[in-house]
Amino acid sequence: MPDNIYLPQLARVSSIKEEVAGERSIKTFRVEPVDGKLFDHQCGQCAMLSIFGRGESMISIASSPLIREYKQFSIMRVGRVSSAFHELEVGDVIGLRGPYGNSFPVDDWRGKNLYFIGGGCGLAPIWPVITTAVAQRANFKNVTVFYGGRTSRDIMYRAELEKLRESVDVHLSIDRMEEGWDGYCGFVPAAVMDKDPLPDNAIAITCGPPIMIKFVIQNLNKLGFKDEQIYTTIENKMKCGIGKCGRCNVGKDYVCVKGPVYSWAVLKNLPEEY
Amino acid sequence: MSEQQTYEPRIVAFLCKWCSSAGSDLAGVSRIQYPANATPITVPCTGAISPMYILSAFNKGADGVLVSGCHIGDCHYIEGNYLARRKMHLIMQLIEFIGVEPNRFRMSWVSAAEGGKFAQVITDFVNDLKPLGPQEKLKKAERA
Amino acid sequence: MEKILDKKQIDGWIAALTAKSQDGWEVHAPMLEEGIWTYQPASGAVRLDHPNTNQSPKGFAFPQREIFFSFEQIKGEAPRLTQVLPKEQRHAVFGVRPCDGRGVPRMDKVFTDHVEDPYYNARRKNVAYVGLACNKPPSPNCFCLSVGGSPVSTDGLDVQLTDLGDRYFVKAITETGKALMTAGGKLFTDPSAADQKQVKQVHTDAVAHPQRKINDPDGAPAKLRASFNSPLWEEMARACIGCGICTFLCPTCHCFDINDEVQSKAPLKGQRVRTWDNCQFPDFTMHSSGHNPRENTGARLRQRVNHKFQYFHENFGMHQCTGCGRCISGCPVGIDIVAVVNKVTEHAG
Amino acid sequence: MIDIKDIRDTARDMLTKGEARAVIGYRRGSRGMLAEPAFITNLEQADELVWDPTCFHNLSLYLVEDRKFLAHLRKTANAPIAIVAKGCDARSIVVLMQEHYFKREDVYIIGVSCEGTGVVDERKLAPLLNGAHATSAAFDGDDFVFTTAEGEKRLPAREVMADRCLECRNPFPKEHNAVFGEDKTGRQLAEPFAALTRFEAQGNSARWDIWSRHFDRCIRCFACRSVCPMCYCDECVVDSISFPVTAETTAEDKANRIRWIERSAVRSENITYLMTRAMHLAGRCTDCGECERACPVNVPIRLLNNKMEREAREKFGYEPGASIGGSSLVASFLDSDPGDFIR
Amino acid sequence: MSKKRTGVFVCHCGTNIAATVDVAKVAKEMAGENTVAFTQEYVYMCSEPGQESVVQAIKDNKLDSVVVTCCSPNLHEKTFRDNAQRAGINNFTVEIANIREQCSWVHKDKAKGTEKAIKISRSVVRRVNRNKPMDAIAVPVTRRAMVIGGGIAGIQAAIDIGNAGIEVILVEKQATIGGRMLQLSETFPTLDCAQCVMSPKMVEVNRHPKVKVMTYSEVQEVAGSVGNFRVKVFKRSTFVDPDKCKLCDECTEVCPVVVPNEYEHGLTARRAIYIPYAQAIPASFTLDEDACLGLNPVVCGKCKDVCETGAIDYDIRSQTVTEDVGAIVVATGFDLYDQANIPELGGGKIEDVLDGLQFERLCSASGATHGHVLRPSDHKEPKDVVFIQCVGSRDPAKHCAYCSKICCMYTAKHARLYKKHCPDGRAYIFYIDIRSGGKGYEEFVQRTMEDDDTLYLRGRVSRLYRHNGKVRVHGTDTLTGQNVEIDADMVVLALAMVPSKGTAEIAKTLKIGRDKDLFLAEAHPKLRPVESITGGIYLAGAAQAPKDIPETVAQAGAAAAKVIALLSQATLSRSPLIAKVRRSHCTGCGMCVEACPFIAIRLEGGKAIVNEALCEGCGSCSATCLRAAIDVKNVTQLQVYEMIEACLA
Repeated sequence: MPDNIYLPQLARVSSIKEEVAGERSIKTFRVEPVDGKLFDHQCGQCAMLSIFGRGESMISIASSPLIREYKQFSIMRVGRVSSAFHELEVGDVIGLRGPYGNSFPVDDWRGKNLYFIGGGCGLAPIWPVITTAVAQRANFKNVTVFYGGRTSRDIMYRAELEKLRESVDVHLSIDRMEEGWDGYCGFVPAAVMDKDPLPDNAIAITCGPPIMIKFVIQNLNKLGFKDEQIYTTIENKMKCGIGKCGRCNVGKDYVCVKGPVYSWAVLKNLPEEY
Repeated sequence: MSEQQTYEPRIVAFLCKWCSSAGSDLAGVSRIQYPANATPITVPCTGAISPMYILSAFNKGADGVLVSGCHIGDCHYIEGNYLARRKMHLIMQLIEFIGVEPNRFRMSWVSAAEGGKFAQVITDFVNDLKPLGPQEKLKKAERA
Repeated sequence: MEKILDKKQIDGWIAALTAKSQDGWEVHAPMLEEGIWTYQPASGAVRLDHPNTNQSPKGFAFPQREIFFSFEQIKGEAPRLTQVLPKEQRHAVFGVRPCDGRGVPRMDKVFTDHVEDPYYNARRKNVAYVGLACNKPPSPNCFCLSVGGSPVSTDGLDVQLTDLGDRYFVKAITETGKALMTAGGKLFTDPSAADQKQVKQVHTDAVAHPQRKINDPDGAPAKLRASFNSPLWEEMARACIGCGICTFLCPTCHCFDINDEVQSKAPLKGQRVRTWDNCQFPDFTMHSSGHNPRENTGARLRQRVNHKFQYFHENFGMHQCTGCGRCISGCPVGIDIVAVVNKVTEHAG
Repeated sequence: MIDIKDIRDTARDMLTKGEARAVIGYRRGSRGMLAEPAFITNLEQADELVWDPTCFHNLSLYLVEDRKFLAHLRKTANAPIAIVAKGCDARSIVVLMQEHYFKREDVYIIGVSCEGTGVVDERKLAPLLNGAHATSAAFDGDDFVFTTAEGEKRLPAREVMADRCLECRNPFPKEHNAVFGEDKTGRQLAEPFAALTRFEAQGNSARWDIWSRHFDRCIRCFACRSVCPMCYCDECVVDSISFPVTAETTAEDKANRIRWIERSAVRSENITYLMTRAMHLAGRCTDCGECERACPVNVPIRLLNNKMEREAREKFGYEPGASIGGSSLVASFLDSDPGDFIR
Repeated sequence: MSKKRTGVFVCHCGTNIAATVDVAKVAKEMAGENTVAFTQEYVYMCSEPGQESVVQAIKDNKLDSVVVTCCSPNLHEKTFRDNAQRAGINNFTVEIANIREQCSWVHKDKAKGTEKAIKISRSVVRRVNRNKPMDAIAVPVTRRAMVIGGGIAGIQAAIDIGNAGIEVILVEKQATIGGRMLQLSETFPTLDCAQCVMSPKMVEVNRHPKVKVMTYSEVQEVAGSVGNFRVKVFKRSTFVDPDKCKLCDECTEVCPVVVPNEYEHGLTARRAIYIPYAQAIPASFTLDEDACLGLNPVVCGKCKDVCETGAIDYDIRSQTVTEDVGAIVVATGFDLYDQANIPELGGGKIEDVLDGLQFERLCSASGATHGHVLRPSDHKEPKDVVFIQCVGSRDPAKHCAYCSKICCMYTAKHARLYKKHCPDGRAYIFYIDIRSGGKGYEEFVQRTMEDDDTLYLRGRVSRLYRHNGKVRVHGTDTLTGQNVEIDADMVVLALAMVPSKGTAEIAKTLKIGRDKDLFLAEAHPKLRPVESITGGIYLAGAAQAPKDIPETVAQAGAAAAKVIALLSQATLSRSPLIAKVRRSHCTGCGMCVEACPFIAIRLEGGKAIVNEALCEGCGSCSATCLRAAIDVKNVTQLQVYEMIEACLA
């Protein structure tokens, strides 16, 4: 960690891809260091991204820890800083500091079946785990990805998901039927139920809109998954990233330090302040 | 050269589109020379000038702020300048009240036909601002 | 080191500290301006007869506004960042009440736990706190005894002064404190046995003075944890107007915001700035989506109280509150942290 | 003299008959003599109501909070809410109704006349009690009576009354459903705007010297605006600590909030904040003085509001809170408005 | 969403801009703006190659917005917007930065001029960054027109518009149409009879199937905008049914009330019931309510009793009529400058000192003296008559600064008419210089000087006063340097023309501007001389500036052509730059509703709602709203904020 934790490192945007268009559009940014090297991170960790003159925003790192040359972030346009991100062009320089927070205990999951359940922009925080699992395919047993968007146009990482099919099971869903759609039609929690995953020796990792997570967990419990087998991430408003600015706490813990990754066994006992 | 001579006040001039901006155009067509200190911002009507604009201009370092519009009775939008007259009276009083030189704010009525008056208003304003020196009271400090 | 300083000599001591030869301390002492006591640079005429200052001295190490760095960028080029670290200047703060002294180690915890805050550290290492024991509670809302403190506590202080009428009993608490006293040289005299006896008596009397009381401070963390969903929070926060008085005046509230202040858009010029923030403001925790984990004043009052009496305790083994009573006296609508803690803990059984 | 029993009876009566779903009034707080806002919803609580010289608060603020709360729950009220209101408070309620914040029938105003006195100024009282702390305060004719550890202390109200009350022209709540206390409208304890007049007598640079120190001191805790019933905007334009998000709110809306000033509590920003507030209160402020009382660093905010109030009164013949159907100061004009400052 | 790509095009305007503004530097500075993707400078941006290069640059650089830094937007905003539209850019993302009229032409110092030009340009670039593309609002057009003023200008305009098949309402304040021209005797330079020209026109307009004439009527209130005005007209009661009135004149014979006749400029008197002229249209008597003893049969009622056809009815009420029209022509004419302002020339108090119009009435066959020039005081033929030109005109210090244009001509005409009536009389004319531009005008003046033996004296008259039953005229002949003293039998003042009394009122009602001399202001002195600054309202005649009859008729025709062109369109496009409410921030306080001059905002469900058809985009609502919950599109508070920032960067 550098001497001045508040001073960001400069990073250049090397590619921009529009994942989802529209009012709440999502773009994926790949950034590379302007000089020196970038920090290493683990699956599930976040970084504080700056656009100078606009401010900072905490974003989960969407690229695999195995990739050291660049980091990737998928950002939905929701407010002041994210809108500024959406105005960036390739070659622009941003600020970056981190990594922050805890990570998914991927190493503990060796030899297990992994179920990834994502919705909307919730694919990004679990994407590094998915890509790591694919890269280290032999370390895990069955790997299954459930992912859904409201419409087919809201599916992010479309090409990457298609490529993923080569090595793992991928089940895509959309909320309402569209012409030419050959995946599942309905909400993600139902899509999961539909495939009836077995809880034995399995870990379920879910991320997405809060309401989706709630029903996914309910359904997983119904399927026999224990709370310890379910992992998710939460987001709270953050400013410092290091447990000092005082706003992201859930109970006594600052999410930027002790989160964002929680097993449901832990999270369900915390006050619902997220 | 003394500082007094080199100091050039920075003025933000809010001009209504129909009268004062047109009057300023006429000053141009008539080639009436006046100091270059005022940067015009054309708005539809003086009635559209929020007091926030005045405060913001001072906050951002304007040495003077001018609001200029149609004469009473001539407003293209009938009543905009009446509303402005009231608001600007209040803001001017407030600025003066906290001890800012009242000469830093000015309001004028300049019609589309008054090119000469427009030039005169700017000239007078610049002359009145020069002895006051830079406006530091309401200005955001460069680095504090 | 224990000494006696004639009250008339305090200006002399300050002068000695301020003198260039003595590594140039800047001395601050409470002064009454416009009806409120504030710390102001002191050069003379210091009379430490203030009740307590309006604001706590936390700003010396954690100012309301801190520039982190400045940035500049010409279109098409990479931004240039220039770190702005606080000026190296030593500050001696006089007349710090014990409660505010106890705020210091709590702030230290926040800013040095997990990762160090370079700005806080840079300032903190240059601040010395010259405390003043409270012979009697300066405010009707004092309750330091309830939160593990005392009117004669030396926590966080470098020097402790005790008012003995015409003179101070001066005690060095830290090495910095000793250095401060040494700078005063011959102004100090050795205390007599009578002085020693008197100071002991003053301290005993001070502690015996009645104060407001939190009934079960030790049970508070557990009881507050149990009362998270209590309807009392909303009821007690009915009058809360969501202003920042309680936190801005508090000696231990440390929440902050970070913003970019832009002077020029093209070429870009500006600074990244930290400012105090306040957990009672509605947008403190509000997500961009509009979702707010602490949506109402009840949740926000609970956050303030729990932070002080539960979360901090769970993390650092001590209450974050030092009992200065500022939030009580300052609240325009009578929200009273003592009454709140008592009520919640009573209801929790 | 107001008998508190009358107020309590009214409150009880309203609640019993279901004519009010709550009564907002004052009760004794936990801090010495000070009263605090109370939200009475059951009969027993009605006995907690007090009326004394520490009933500072302009409770109409809580009518605003109530409406916001109902809006948040998407509920409509089933009965009016009753509120204890002094002269200035009642005028605030009128302004709020003038601005359609709620309807007349939504509120039951229990008016209380300040008669010949008003509320106490703690800052004036403290030196007169010689370090003692009062545990209660009471009206008694033209005097206030305080209880301290050293016994009872009687002081002429004029010596310890808040300036706003001394200068008050209308201590009687004209708009009311029930009212207690004598109508002493027109009582002249001090010249209206006396403090303002004194302040204005100083020259430009003297005024700046004073104001610049005040502006430097402001810590932007926003107590002034939080305590103000007129500052009911969901988002303050000048420096907001809230942002209303609805389904229609776009990312662009959120991204494009204007930063008129920075968050930093530095002089220039504090000035812009306080001046904007004064502008926005012009014609709306009824001089309840709560902003000044709440200010933890003693910025004389009332002077700014008074200045606007006097300009409105003298130049535009405008009295805030005079009538529910009245026009608003800055959205109206007269042909006779002064224009001699315009070149 | 991605960043705006703005192109900045800096025009040299030959040397008009480039001489005092470093255009290259302006372009370079603008290139440093975040949203600027392209900059270019060119000698004449508005020229064909200039415009073509803009189109090309837009296409080549995928620009989505354009700033042209050049002359006033009043000149070329439309040009550049249309041009950019050719390249596929929305009109409303093109803005002009005015660095000519407001900068290069008024500053000599190049460094300072450049600095200001940069600030102006930068502020517009920042504004454009927030401009939203939008489409003009299409509004249907009311295919009817109104002409205000029934003089020659109004009559001509009404006939021309009516001839195009468009319904016209001609509103006249007086009891008859005809205006000033009907009061003239003969007209220069042909000396043909004014009434002989005028009467057929009056009849034509009155009988025109498409024209509705409303006399004795005044415009009270105008709402709406171009294409759709709603006009309230107050029609005063004449208490006489024109259809029944047989013009028998018996009513006037019995009427006991005598008042000065304003149609004869007080040279004669009339009764309370009267007809202005024999040729009046409508051909009907009018009962002057103010003069009448009370419209009460108990008090008087003589006229009613005597009227055989029962045309007189005291119960006919004045009424307000609402008319929907798409366009309005204002032709409210002129008055003469008030003599009371000129005490040194008698101040209107000397009986034998007349103004030009009074003299016209004296000469007119239908006038008080049936065409005999007799002086008012003793009804004798005046032998020495002094005509004074430029009375009140060309005197910026004391009176009107402008030249009234027609006085030289009509004074010459007056002299000739006088000589025709009194061949042995002497006519003197005081003048400053003679302005006789116009077909046949100079020859007319020459003939007056030479053939009619009129004495032209170059100089001003300093004083007039009564002296031994005559009027003593003190003047100077500047050619000889001699003081001149004439004891005149009659003096005729060529008083300055001023806008008619109702003009100020009508300008206010119609929201159209007036110039420094209080005449109605045209939208552009050269390019839009018959349009007012408000769309759909056109100007004709002497209300716009002093002018003679042929010029008036020409302008009336031009205004009519404009109206016809406007009303030939099926729909009009309205500016979409109107107010928009941010509902999340609106608390429904209603201040905007109160501030709106156009009654375009209402409260509904606790929120303000803008009526797009009525909003004119003035922004009064936005400046009044305390919570920035209402903004004018493309002139939002955010945009102004950023412009302020740009000006002070």
